[in-house]
Amino acid sequence: MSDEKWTVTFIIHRQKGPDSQPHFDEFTIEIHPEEFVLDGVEYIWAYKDRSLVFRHACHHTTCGACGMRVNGVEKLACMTKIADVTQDGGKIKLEPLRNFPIVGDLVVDLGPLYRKMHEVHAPEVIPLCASPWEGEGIKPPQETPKREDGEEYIRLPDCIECGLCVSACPTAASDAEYLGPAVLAAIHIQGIDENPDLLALADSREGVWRCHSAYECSAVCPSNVDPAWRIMDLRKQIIARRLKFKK
Amino acid sequence: MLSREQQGLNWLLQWFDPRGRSIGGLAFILNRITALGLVLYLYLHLYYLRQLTMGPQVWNAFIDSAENSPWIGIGELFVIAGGLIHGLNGLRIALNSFNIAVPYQKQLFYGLFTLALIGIAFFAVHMFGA
Amino acid sequence: MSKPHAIVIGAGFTGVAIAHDLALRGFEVTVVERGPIANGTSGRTHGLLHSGGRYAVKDQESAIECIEENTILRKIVPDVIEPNGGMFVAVEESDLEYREEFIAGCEACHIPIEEITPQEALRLEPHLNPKVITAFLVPDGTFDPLRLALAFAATAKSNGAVFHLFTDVVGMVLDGNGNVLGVKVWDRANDERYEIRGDIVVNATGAWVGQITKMAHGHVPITPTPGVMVAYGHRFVQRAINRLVRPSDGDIVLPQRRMAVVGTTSFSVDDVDYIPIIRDQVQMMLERGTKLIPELGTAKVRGIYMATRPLIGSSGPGRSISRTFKAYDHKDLDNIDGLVTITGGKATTCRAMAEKTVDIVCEKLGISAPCTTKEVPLISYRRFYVD
Amino acid sequence: MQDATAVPKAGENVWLWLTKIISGLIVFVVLTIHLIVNHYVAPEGLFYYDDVINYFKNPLIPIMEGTFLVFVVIHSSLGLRSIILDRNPTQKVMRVVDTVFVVGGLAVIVYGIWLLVYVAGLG
Repeated sequence: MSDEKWTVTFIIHRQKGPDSQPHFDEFTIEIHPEEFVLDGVEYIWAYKDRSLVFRHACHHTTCGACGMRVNGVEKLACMTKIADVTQDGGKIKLEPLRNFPIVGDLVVDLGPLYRKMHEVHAPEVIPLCASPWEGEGIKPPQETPKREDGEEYIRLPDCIECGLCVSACPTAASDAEYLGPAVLAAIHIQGIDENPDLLALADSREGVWRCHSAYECSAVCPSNVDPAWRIMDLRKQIIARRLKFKK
Repeated sequence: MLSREQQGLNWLLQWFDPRGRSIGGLAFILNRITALGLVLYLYLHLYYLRQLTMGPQVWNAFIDSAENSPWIGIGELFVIAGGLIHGLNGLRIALNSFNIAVPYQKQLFYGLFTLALIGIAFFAVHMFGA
Repeated sequence: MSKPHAIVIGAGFTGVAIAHDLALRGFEVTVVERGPIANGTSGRTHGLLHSGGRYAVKDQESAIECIEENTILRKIVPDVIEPNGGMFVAVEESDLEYREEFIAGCEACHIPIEEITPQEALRLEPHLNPKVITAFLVPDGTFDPLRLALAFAATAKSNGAVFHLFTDVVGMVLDGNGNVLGVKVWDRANDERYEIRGDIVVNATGAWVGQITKMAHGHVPITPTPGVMVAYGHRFVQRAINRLVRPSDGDIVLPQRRMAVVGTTSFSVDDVDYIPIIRDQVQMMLERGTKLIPELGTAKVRGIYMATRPLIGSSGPGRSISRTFKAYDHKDLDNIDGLVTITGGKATTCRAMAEKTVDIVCEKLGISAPCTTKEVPLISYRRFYVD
Repeated sequence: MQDATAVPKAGENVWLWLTKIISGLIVFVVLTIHLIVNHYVAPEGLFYYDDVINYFKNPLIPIMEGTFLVFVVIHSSLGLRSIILDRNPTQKVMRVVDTVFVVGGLAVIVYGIWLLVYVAGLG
């Protein structure tokens, strides 16, 4: 690994408070191409502009706090390498997520997403067997050896509630009440057979039929949730139930 | 949530702005544009067909004026292109809605879109060729 | 009588746990945090819910705190924890030298352990280094750092605590005698400056406590000690895998969601706001990590990050300083009234740190209210946003 | 993004969706047949009055065009409706939209069929 640093210009969306006029500020810094966008943002905050606000916590994709738009595409800044989004002497444009209320600069209020996840009682932890974890995307669960005491392993689910899918979704762009990819995925994971309340919600005005198959949610999901696949599977399940193919 | 006023026409931009979109997003943009175009055409078409009831002179004069305008031919090709793109992509969405081939939605789009392009080329040659 | 008003600086684990404890004991609570919840050391913790096994030999005070708090956290906040246990494994003959000490230490600290055969260890964790010589099961766990903090914050908020996020403390409001009356803050999200006054200010800023105490012309001995962690994009193991050695670099591999996280190192820095990633240390993590899980060598890196432990004391190499915590009343330390500082400790012990701190606050203000945080279950972390 | 309403809202459901998909498929199939038939019946194109009248002499043609008309109106109305839904109108506005689509759609179908019958009758 070379220690050569790159000169990169960050073009960052600035806005103080939800009602003020946004503008962009440019910061040119020296940064290692193997570092992550979030490291650059933190560097800028530490040495260039203390007034910058941005969300972050775990820096390794388990918390979902650092979602933002990098060159127009939704990314977790903590896992996006500088080398993957620009070149030496290049630029990186950073904007807050779309379809959420702005708090300031790169910070949005993810509250609406968390509240909807709460309303569909999305599980905070799940049995390992309920969540396949092999490979990219949805694949059958790999056999995991039983625990020493025969109990189930418990794990945190794939969805980290980062809001990238909601930001990328064209339906969420103009309908704030649409449940959105993450929430529909949370309904799918729980099963509509076991949860008639979720079946009613998924088959409602804010449910699965409002998806326009842009598949942007799955394209930007950093955590293998594949919400688009889950929405389509929900459709299949709902059609089967309503047509009584399956009780 | 942003109020309607703060949002402005942002939603329109988000529906149709192709920057940063993946294949599925581009397919959505195409689908929505062709849908709106086809609806416009459908109702204009129905409206102009009314002239068939006004006898041969009126209708033939209408056709003659249309034939003389190069825009009509191009417009017709647009309708055919829109119909092909919307129809073939519609097949993809319909299949996907029964959870068929969702992991292959990109390949499906490439395939069907190629088919649409071939169709458009065929009609273009048919209409303007020779 | 109106409620006493406590201002908590910092919304890391310690800050939110203190806010929760204060709210339960009847305080009016205002939390001031310069970033979002858990953006500093707390967010960037390894995520190991310690059984205490790691400290059972050299740092038994910490080990006992860990096993006690581990048990409590599993009970009060189960929905942010992967409670699948941990394993200490010996992979080289030399590791066995530590075996006796480890057994004795765990026994002394009341950490339940069970020695299993290499075959059983490999059955439970097929990705483990097949050279495993012996293994012990311990009650470790993994937690989600942001959600653990959010759960405390949500519960505090539901009991009336108010959070000012993206708000820097830029100075202290002092009386003529240098005692602390409140804080001067700068809300960076809205670019507004104002003062908050309270009956007591609690400085829970971890590795940054020195900067805050300086504003009040006080001081606290602290050694910021960063370490690196590397997250790989594959869940190789189901439980925390520790090397059966004295705490060293790169000797823990944790499962978390779909990842395996390897950590950590220990060195000293002066500026803790931005710590560049040190490439050699990342390489070392990989080398040490593959001793435990050989397949890490071919796994894809998902994230690399540095976290700064706030170790107590002002000298000595990081590994030799105790992981325990200390709460200071600046009246005793610097003859400054109205300010209490808490630092040191570990994520696992954040509730106990809060209990100790709030005990001091109550004593200072002459309030008698027992701590109930051991029993009160936390509400869902999502409810931080619900109300 | 706004908060979900705890009560599921009416306005979109599996039946509307299936209708949209099935009408779309019918339009697709009829249009394909239409193109093939046209190719054989009127290889030079179907423009002038007499060609059109002749074309409609075959009773299957008005039936085919009528089917196309009915389903294309249904499909396009449901399609437009879902675009309008994306703007998240109030339930009240949506009731007006639905009424306009039902009444307007029926009117268009009646007009279209009248036109078909009229043109077919000319032959």
